[in-house]
Amino acid sequence: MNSRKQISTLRCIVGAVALGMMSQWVQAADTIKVGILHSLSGTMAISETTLKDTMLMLIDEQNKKGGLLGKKLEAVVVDPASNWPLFAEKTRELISKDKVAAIFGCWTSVSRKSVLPVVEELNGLLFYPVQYEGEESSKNVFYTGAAPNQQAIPAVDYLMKDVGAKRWVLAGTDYVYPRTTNKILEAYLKAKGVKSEDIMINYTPFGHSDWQSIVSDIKKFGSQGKKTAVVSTINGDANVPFYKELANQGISAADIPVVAFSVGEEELSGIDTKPLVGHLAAWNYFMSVDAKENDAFIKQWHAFIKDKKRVTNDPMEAHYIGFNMWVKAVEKAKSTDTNKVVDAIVGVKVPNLTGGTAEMLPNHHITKPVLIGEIQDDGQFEVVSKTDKLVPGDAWSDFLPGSKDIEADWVKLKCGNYNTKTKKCSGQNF
Amino acid sequence: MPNKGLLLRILEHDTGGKIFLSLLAVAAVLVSVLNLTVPEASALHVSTYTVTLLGKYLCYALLAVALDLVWGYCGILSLGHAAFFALGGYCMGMYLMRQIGERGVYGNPELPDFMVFLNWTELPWYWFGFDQFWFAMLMVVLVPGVLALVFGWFAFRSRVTGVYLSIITQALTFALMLAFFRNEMGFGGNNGLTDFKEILGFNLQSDATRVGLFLMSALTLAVAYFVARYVVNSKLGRVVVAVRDAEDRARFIGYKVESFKLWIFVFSAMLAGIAGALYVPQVGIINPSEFSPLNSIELVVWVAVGGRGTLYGALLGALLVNFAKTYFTGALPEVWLFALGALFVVVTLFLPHGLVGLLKRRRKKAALKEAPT
Amino acid sequence: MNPLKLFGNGRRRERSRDSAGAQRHTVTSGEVDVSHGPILYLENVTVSFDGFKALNELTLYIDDGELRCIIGPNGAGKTTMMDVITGKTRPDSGTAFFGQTMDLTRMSEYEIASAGIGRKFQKPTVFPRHTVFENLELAMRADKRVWPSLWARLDGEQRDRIAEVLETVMLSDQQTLRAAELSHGQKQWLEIGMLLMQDPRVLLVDEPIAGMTHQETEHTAELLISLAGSRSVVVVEHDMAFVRSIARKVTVLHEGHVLAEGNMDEVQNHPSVIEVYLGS
Amino acid sequence: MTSLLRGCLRALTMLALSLLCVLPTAWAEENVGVDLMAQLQQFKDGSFDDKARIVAALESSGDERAIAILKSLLAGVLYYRKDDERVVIVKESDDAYQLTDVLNGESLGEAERRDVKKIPINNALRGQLRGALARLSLSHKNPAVRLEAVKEIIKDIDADSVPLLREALTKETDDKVLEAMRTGVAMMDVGSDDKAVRLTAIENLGDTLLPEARQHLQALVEPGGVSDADIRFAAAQALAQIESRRQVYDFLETVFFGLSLGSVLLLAAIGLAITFGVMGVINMAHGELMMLGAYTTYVVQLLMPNHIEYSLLVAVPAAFLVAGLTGIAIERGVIRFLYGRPLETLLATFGISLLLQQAVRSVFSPLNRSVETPAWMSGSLEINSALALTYNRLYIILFSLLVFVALLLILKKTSLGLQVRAVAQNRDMARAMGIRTQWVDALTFGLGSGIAGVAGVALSQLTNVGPNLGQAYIIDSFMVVVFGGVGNLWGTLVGALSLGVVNKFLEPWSGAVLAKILVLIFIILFIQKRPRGLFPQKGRAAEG
Repeated sequence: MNSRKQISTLRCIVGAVALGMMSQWVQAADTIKVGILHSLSGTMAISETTLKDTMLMLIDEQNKKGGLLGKKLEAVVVDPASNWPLFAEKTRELISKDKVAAIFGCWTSVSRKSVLPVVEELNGLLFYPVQYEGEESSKNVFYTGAAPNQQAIPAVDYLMKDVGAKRWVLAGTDYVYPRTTNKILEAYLKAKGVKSEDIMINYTPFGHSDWQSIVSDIKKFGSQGKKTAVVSTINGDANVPFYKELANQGISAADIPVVAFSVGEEELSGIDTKPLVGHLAAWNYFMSVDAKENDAFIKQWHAFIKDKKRVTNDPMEAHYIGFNMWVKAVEKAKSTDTNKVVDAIVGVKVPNLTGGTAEMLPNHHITKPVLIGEIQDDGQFEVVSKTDKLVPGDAWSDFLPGSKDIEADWVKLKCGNYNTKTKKCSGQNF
Repeated sequence: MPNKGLLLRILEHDTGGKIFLSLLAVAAVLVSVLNLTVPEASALHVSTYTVTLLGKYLCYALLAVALDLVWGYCGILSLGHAAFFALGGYCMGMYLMRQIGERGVYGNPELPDFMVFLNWTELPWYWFGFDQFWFAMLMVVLVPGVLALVFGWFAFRSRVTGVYLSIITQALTFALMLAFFRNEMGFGGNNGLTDFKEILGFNLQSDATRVGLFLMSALTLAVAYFVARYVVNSKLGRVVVAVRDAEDRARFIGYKVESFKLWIFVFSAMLAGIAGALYVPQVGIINPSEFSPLNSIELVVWVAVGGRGTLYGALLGALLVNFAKTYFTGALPEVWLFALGALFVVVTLFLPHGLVGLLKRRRKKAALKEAPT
Repeated sequence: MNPLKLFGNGRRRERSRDSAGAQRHTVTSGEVDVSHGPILYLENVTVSFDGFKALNELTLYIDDGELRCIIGPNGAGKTTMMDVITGKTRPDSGTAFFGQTMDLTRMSEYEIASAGIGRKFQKPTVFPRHTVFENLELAMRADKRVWPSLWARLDGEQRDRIAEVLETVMLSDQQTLRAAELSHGQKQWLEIGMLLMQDPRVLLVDEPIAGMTHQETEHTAELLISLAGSRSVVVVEHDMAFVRSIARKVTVLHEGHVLAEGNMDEVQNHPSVIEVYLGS
Repeated sequence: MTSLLRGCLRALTMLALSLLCVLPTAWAEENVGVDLMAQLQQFKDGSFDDKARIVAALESSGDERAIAILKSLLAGVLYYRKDDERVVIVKESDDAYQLTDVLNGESLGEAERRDVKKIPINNALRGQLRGALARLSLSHKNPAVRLEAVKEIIKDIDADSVPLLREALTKETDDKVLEAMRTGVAMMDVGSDDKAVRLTAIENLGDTLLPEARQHLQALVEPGGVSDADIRFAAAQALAQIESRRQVYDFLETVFFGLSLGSVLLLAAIGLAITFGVMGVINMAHGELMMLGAYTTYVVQLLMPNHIEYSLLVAVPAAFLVAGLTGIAIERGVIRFLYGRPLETLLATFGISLLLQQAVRSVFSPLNRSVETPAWMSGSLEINSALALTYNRLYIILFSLLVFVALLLILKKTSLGLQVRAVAQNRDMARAMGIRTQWVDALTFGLGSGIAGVAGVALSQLTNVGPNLGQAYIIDSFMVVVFGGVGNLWGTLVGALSLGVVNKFLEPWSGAVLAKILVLIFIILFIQKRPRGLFPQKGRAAEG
């Protein structure tokens, strides 16, 4: 961090041409650099700042344990400022200038998409900690968040079996993650014999704040006798007004339960949760989970952030897992060289925070348990269902016509999207 | 291509321009040489990162020049110029998308990936032709140009001026942003267009291509500067300034003010489009947030900081502010918005003519001694 | 301060009504038909700003080549009359013709201007950031469409013309000064100079001598008189001495219509005029 | 002030509802205590089905403590201590938990968060609990409570709860409750074998708008419903009757939605109508002033955590002051140097908006802040079961109109208003007449900003309280002012409301996004046609 400041100051003075020298000077320092690529300003700062702190904490811990390969880890924090081109730019900077061994970062799909070509071009490592729409598998990216089959599908199963939902509202913000997830769910529901008139799909813009009509539509849709459930892929800011409207129009969780994929402890900390009690969320981690790793992690977090009230959430766990996997892989490969790490990391097992273990799969996704939690009035979740075994992340959904023939396997096939029909491996940037 | 004599004549009385263009030329050559020939190990090597970064700055500089034409010279404060920039960018993006061909993740030769997983079966009509470079380039200037033409024709004809105009230009770009966010639009929604492979057969990931793009930006900027300078020096330019200073007077001596405004507005929009087209292949993504009103206003501040109504002031401003931004977002992220905000206030309060304002005053004095054109 | 001033969006009600008409109407200058004598016809022109009648059934003819002075107390409608002639304001009723053929109420400002009606404002308005030379150049009669002005270059003849006018308005030494740096009087001159550059058939001159020294005033008087004959000159002025010094025919406006018309003496002895001007 | 009244009323019903649990409904028997203890022990580790059984048992046990237990279970304050597995009721005090024994109510002192484990319940269980409590409160003395109870029962009505209803029907006096009860009974009766009973039942169902009623009728007409033609016919008619009435209410609902959206726009824009319309100052920081108002609400709630009910009443003046003073500071500090240069003002104030945003981020963190909704503002006013107006929207509509009228009065009646208008029309003349124009400018701007702050209070009840709150509204509010006509408050009112309604009527067929875009485009075109908005300022002064 500090040396980086000097760099920047110097750069500011010396100007572009001198930058070459700087990078030389940086390499001299005998540390392993870890890039942290999370927006600290702009709209995404809300979610991403926490992840930056998490990473700093993890790196801190690792150094206390004596660092890695006998070297200290050094965090390099940059601010892509919620600006997608800037994500790509900063990635280039991190890899080519600061020579980081790995990057932990990104939240939104678009930021990942923007970073992807750069990471592949410069052969870097990116650990992506957020649940996402799948349909991707890159040699250089490790997806430690949930793929649709590790969140959406189990949640729907739960609603079908335990809640007995017969009609479905798929409500989402209009961008890639909800679109894809809803497509998968629609296909899945129809496969389960749900008629299309029993499925209502609705998309709203980012930060949509006036939910009156939509909620009343949902209400009408739900008052047709059959048990109705809402599957919400509504993004961040739009959730608060959505839930407020639900509550005000008298839709309680008992009548029409809402299961959300983007609402976690952190989001709830910004909401008055009393009216939300009983609504659901599907994650791979909840702060309320009873596990000694979790208790330890929470204690550690509170100590680090110096605020007992701060919550932990799923992406934080993802970083926790991702970071430990990377450390293990580096130790295994005895090097931070990208190719060695990529080969070493597949198959690595580390404990997750819910008392199980996570394994890195050949498709660069990991195994996760799926938990369904009900919102409690204290802003926490009460786990009401947990998959009995770990679910392996599936990069390419079997429910989408486009991708059901595509496979990702970086061990045997050495390919992220291998078409089993045409026997071709397309879309690789190297 | 104007001949050398003409170039010099254009730059007559434009010291700032001369300085800038020479600097630009030197930098362009130096940077590309240092990047391509000097080995990476060497201290003098300029990393591709820097090249791309500078390339981006140049695009911004071009955009700033475009805005300076309408704001600095014609007094039309457009808060929607990022829209023209983004449209140009999208045209280029669409070309690059089509170049991916079957190297997309789904290996579909026709459709871009995002269309495949939205289960689109065929290419929407407005995507046709974009696999041809010339067509795409034509659109890069036409699309923004036509939008500007239609919008401006309405606005200037009904004499919407001043703040009203600013506000509806802002509404325009805002509406466009919302529209492009919609996945039904067929422009990739929030994810926009990305994962480009090659342009005119050159691999976008090779250093050579990046340097090439950088040089292209530099060249375009230079040419655009000359053209813009020619325009403002021409009688048309003087009329435009006259319109800015005393619109009624201009009318009463027989100028159809609307047409002049419209001309300069469209011209500027086209420049902005070109800037966008150069920007996209270098940053590797175009998405709706480029339309966001914030961008347009930030752009305005570049020009304000540099000093409007001088062209090279806009250049200066764009480069300085963006350099500062890169620095701050790297070094002390929290400070950036404070800095930017303060910049707005300080400049408007204390530097109404921007950084070159002080310089300019001296130039004015000099101008008195020069013979009129 | 009135916001609408700031936004410079005044007078738009009239615009939106006429602009369509303006499109249909193309006029090339120099074809003014003055076969019947008068060059300007204002007939029963009424302009009212919600209720208040600035012009009330005003009827006024200006002959080709005459020098006409128009006087009247404030609010008599002098400026509004000029606005109507130059197309700045559209009359609610009545007709305004330039020669026999050109309907001023259906032409836009720039068309009227290029048709040959020049106007000097009450408050001198020039292009402050242009040099005196450029101001004249811009005003010069020439092809004033967009594209031509992009390629336009000054030829020797035009330069001579400008130099000539610079002489006439005594600004030769200031030609490279920015107009903003001129004195009030000089601005007046510059504006008159710009009028000359347009070389119009009709000059509307609104209070030309405000802020002028005695000599300048005399010079102006000579200039205006010399212009008359080849052109029609309409002068609005408060300064009676000046009016007397140049006036052939004087029209007195009051409350938006013509109160009296005739030579200076007739007008001054006109009972209603005396009544209106009583005390002033 | 109606809001306050209704607030108290609702507060009362809350109170009544909570009294419910202490009403003894049956006599305790000796063995129950033991029995309860045994069952309670199963609570902690039993599956949800076990719990369901236990709840049923508790309900039938008739032990008065049972109700208390059910309540606390529903409220989610029923825990057990990890060490001795004792079932306790937990009261949360800021850091630690206060434990009390569930049976004898003796205090067991404090405990750490992780010493106790909550007894989890799920929605199914919640449903059952509500049902149970409802059945126990059919005879409650407050009709509102009874109505809630009946509705709860009707939700999933079954044979054994009908007798309860019938019995209650005989004693019932309140019409609304009666209707609900009849509907409930009727729902069962449509299934009876006696045709006459069925027909009357169908008739009854036809008169109500309860969705449940509609479903039962639907069930009859659906293929494979009933064979009997008359009944089918009657049911079909009843359905048609319901539908036609529903359509009317749907229309009304949309109008209401539109108005409420409009009222939000109005609140956001009306402050601007002053600074922009009257003073001609383009205040890009307007949105951030609203944001300040919202944060003020948050702070106020922090300061008076135990009086959330009244927090808004305090927040309104507080927000007005905070935002107003900030506004005055901005005016004195920056804007006054820029009068006559609107474009510069625009830039400067935009800078200020960035500063304010970042300042808030640094002070309150970039995370959204949770502003609680007072009880009297949550829930909705049921006109009937087809049309319910949510209270928060209702109040905000009223509130926005209130603000509008207040502003109107200030401008028309007070001396300040007089001076403001004087300055707006002719600043020099005004100064000549001895008006301290500088002072007036400051106050006017302060007034506009203050109103922005007040709008922020309202917004805090609808949407996120976060640093980006302002940006979401700034463009809309400018649109409204320009559309309505600058310098004309009435224009702003009409503009805001009409835009809101139009938007809401577009939404169903165009979708939310397109609706917004269409409205924007419409305004852009409109300004081209009528550059000075709906109600342009007339007069020679305006001719500028």
